[in-house]
Amino acid sequence: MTDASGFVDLLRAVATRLQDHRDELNRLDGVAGDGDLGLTVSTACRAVLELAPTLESLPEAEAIRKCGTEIARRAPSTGGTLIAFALMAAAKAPAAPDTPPLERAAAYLEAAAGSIALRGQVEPGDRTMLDALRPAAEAVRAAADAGADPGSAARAAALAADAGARATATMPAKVGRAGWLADRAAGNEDAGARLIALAFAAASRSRERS
Amino acid sequence: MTDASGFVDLLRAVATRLQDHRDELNRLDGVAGDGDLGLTVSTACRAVLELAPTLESLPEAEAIRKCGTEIARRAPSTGGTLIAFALMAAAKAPAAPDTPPLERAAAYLEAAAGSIALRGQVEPGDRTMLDALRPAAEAVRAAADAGADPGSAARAAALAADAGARATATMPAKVGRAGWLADRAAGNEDAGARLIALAFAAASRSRERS
Amino acid sequence: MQKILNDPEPFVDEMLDGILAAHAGQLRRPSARAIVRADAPVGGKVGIATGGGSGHLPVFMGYVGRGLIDGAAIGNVFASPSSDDMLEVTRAISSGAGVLYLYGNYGGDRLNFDLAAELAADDGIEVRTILGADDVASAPPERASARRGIAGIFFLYKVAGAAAASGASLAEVVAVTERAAAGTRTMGVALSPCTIPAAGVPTFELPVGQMEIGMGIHGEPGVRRGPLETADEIARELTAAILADLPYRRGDEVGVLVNGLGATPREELYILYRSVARILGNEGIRVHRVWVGEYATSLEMAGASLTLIRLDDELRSLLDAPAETPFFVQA
Amino acid sequence: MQKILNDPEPFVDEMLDGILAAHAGQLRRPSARAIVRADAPVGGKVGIATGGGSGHLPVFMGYVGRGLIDGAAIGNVFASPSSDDMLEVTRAISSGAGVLYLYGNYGGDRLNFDLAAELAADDGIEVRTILGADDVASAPPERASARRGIAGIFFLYKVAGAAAASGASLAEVVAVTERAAAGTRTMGVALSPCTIPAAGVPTFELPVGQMEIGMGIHGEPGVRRGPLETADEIARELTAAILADLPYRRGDEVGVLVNGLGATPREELYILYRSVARILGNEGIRVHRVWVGEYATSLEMAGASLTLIRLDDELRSLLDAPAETPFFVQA
Ligand SMILES: Nc1ncnc2c1ncn2[C@@H]1O[C@H](COP(=O)(O)OP(=O)(O)O)[C@@H](O)[C@H]1O
Ligand SMILES: Nc1ncnc2c1ncn2[C@@H]1O[C@H](COP(=O)(O)OP(=O)(O)O)[C@@H](O)[C@H]1O
Ligand SMILES: [Mg+2]
Ligand SMILES: [Mg+2]
Ligand SMILES: [Mg+2]
Ligand SMILES: [Mg+2]
Repeated sequence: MTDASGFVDLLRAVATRLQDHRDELNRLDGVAGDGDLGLTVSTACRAVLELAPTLESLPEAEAIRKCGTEIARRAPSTGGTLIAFALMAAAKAPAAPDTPPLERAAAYLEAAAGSIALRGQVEPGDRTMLDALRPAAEAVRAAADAGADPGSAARAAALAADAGARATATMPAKVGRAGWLADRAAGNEDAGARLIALAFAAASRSRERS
Repeated sequence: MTDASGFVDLLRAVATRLQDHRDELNRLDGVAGDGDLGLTVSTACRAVLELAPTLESLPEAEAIRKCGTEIARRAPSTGGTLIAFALMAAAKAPAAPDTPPLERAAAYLEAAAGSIALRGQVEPGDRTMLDALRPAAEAVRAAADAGADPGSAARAAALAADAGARATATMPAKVGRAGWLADRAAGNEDAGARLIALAFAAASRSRERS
Repeated sequence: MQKILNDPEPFVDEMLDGILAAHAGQLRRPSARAIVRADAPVGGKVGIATGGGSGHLPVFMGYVGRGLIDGAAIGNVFASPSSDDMLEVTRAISSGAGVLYLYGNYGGDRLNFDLAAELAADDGIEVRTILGADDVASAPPERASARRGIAGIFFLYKVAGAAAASGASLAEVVAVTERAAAGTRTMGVALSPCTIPAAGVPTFELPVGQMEIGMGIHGEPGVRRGPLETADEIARELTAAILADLPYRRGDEVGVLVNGLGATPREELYILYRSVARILGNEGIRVHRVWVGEYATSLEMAGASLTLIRLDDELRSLLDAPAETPFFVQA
Repeated sequence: MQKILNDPEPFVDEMLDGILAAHAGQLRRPSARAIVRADAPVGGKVGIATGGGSGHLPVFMGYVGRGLIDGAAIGNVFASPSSDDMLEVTRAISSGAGVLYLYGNYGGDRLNFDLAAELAADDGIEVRTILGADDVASAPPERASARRGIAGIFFLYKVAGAAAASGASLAEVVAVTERAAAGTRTMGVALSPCTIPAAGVPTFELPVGQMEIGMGIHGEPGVRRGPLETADEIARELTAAILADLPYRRGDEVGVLVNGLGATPREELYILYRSVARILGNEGIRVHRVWVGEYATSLEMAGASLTLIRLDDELRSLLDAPAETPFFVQA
């Protein structure tokens, strides 16, 4: 069984970088929402960074699950709760004992995207986090199938998530209040989708340095 | 018995002009007070202008008294009430049937100043309306004693009131909250004193045009 | 940020410390972010739980008390509480007669309350859920179930709380509260933004002389932005949208809530009510009772909302029943 | 000016229209600017009259009701009512048991209430006067009688109202209310100015990051202006000034009022109370009961005041007595 040290390194890198985007995410969320996604993200990042030292010796799936429950406890906004559920779902993704890293990553991400679609009752094109997460999951799956190295898989995922987030700028929103405010939000990316893209960008950059 | 037509002309001229000083009086009152003397003044001026047509045929003292009761009813702030009482006191000033106009004016103003000192429990130098009103009353009395014409008496009163108001800028306040805020108010004239000076200036200007 | 606080980070926890210090006889705190009646669980009574983000006092915990609700889970400013805290509240108020979850329709709150309900069911606690979804500006009539909950939740708390206090069963409390919810509509205007303490900057910009019509309780943009109107015009716009939506009809009897969002003086709320009362009178709608004040706020946002609830005999007597919490007393 | 109104000119009259429309069962209006209990005069009871400028709701007329006061004369924003209206109130609430004038120490109000008292005496109504002068920041101790009245008047209304409701004579009501007044002290901080509707511009300027310590209820400047402090520091400064002034001593029992000036959210008032409670605990002063909310406002000014009242057995039970007005209910 894989231990969580690789996951924890990635977690630290992503959580550290995401905190720099607090105000940007607040601003994007404020266009049609309540302007607090950056606060949720910084609370969640602080929470998982505090948790990180206790995760390293755990099995990888257990570490992922614990991240989910911690975020659910400490940053339970809509976006935070959906991400928490997604992490918990990822932790349950079936993985044979020595599945290679990229295969595992693809399985986690597919489970995560599936959870968000299910729990959030959304489809691609609804202008949510899913619009960045699903393409990233697909890119990792494709890289895994093609036998690519983790670094290029991470780059591909980051590019796909970024393109997905950009595309939300022209999508009419379907969920929540935003559904009635399509015009006001027009031209602005969905905050949750941008968050996902920033997370994948951070992950990719951390791979490059390591 | 003198009818009120002369008084009403003066009243109209003064009340019309004072309304232009609303914001200035609010500002001065705001330095150590609550910033509403201009509002009181404009309410009072509107009230007496509405009343004016009903005053013309009355005896002069009765017209003065009615101005006082009207201001007491419609603009009863501290400054407004003291002015109302002062007008009512003026209306009671003893005047023999054919006292000449300047003599009458001097008697009214002395009674008014006395009322403010009594009702407001203040002395000259306490940084109030009295510091402009008392010198103006004295100037009119001096002009009457010297047999001056009404125009030059009005000019002298306006000058005296203005000098009195200016002098308040360096007086430490004694009444109300301002008493503890001498330093903050320093350099600013007392709002009520400036109001009196503006009223005498308006009176003097109206004499010159007539 | 002109706020009285020590540090934005523990803002909510320090607020709760203060509330508990002030009202220890009436409230207790089974976990850091859970507040319940001091005497919870009340034997034999249906428990009523609510919860949601902070920044809306007296919503949510301000309605915890006699004749109203039993407990509230407390989130960060404008953010859902955790399902853990909801479960704490549920356990602390459950006396075996079942628990009603009554809260506003927001994504995070729903996700977490639904999870808490599942966990409570594992404990053998029967949970039913009713969502406040009274904001007519938050979605068109054909998507009414997507509407957000705003100040109208006060009427739902009052109805559900009075019914539960009278000894009604869970099914009965649910039925009458659903009827109340079906007849409740709200719409508001915002005249200024507010600042989430941890964010430090206003949630949006609103130029002087403008107002936002239909703004959400978190500062979510409304249906449109326009020049600041007079009280009469605002009343006309709000009543027009509300009356047409149910619709309320000539001869209906209503309860009215004119709610201040935070910075708007009570004086202005009464000027607004003056206009509303005239319009309702002209429309032939009878006003049974009026509540004017701050019942559901958005920190220091300026503005107001108007809520109507259509009454029948039972709802009228439930609204009139006495209640007592540290934030709301009705004799 | 981000306000909900029609026209600054009839601001006060339209507000009164709204209040009367909302609460016709509880209040009536003997003249345009006078509000009394609907059932006034209450036979055999000492009548309590108050009054002052508008813009401070629930002060003044918000305390007109059962267990509190009987009537209020209503001035323009921040300006005294007329003696005519005070006399109207006096006549409408006089049942022959005498009338107490209980209002804040402001020049215009005093001039007019004194005149009204003279006119009432001509009518054969016995009038006694007590002034609220609780603002320790408004004059030094050696000129304590020159102090202005601010939020502490709430405690005086409560004490006088409960005493009168219990059937006490005018002399008895005066005695216990004077004792309450002698033990009541208040001080506040302002974090923003407010705007008188007819003036249209803020009453003063206060840069972001600054606060005014000891500001008056009309926005009169305080004892000093300084950097905006934390809740803990503000609590320290206010309690220090208040405790030293009476002085309150170890072992004293007090009632506490944390009052919001208008725009400050209730959340912040509780954070402030948290700090106050700790300090009072350390000083050995026992808190009997706490009121937190908007009890005396200055339109939409941001800020808060702290009031302590020293209690004895009689004052404690008068504070705890029930009361009910459209703005304040205590069960
Ligand atoms: N039903 C949903 N399904 C998937 N994602 C959603 C859903 N609702 C909201 N989101 C995502 O969550 C983001 C907002 O998160 P957050 O600010 O935490 O929400 P809130 O402040 O409303 O609790 C949105 O930008 C969107 O990407
Ligand atoms: N006791 C007093 N005696 C004489 N004049 C006074 C007294 N108190 C205040 N004034 C005058 O009244 C002016 C303020 O009037 P106004 O704004 O109407 O008072 P407020 O707003 O306090 O009711 C002061 O500038 C001062 O000249
Ligand atoms: Mg958000
Ligand atoms: Mg003034
Ligand atoms: Mg939120
Ligand atoms: Mg004033």
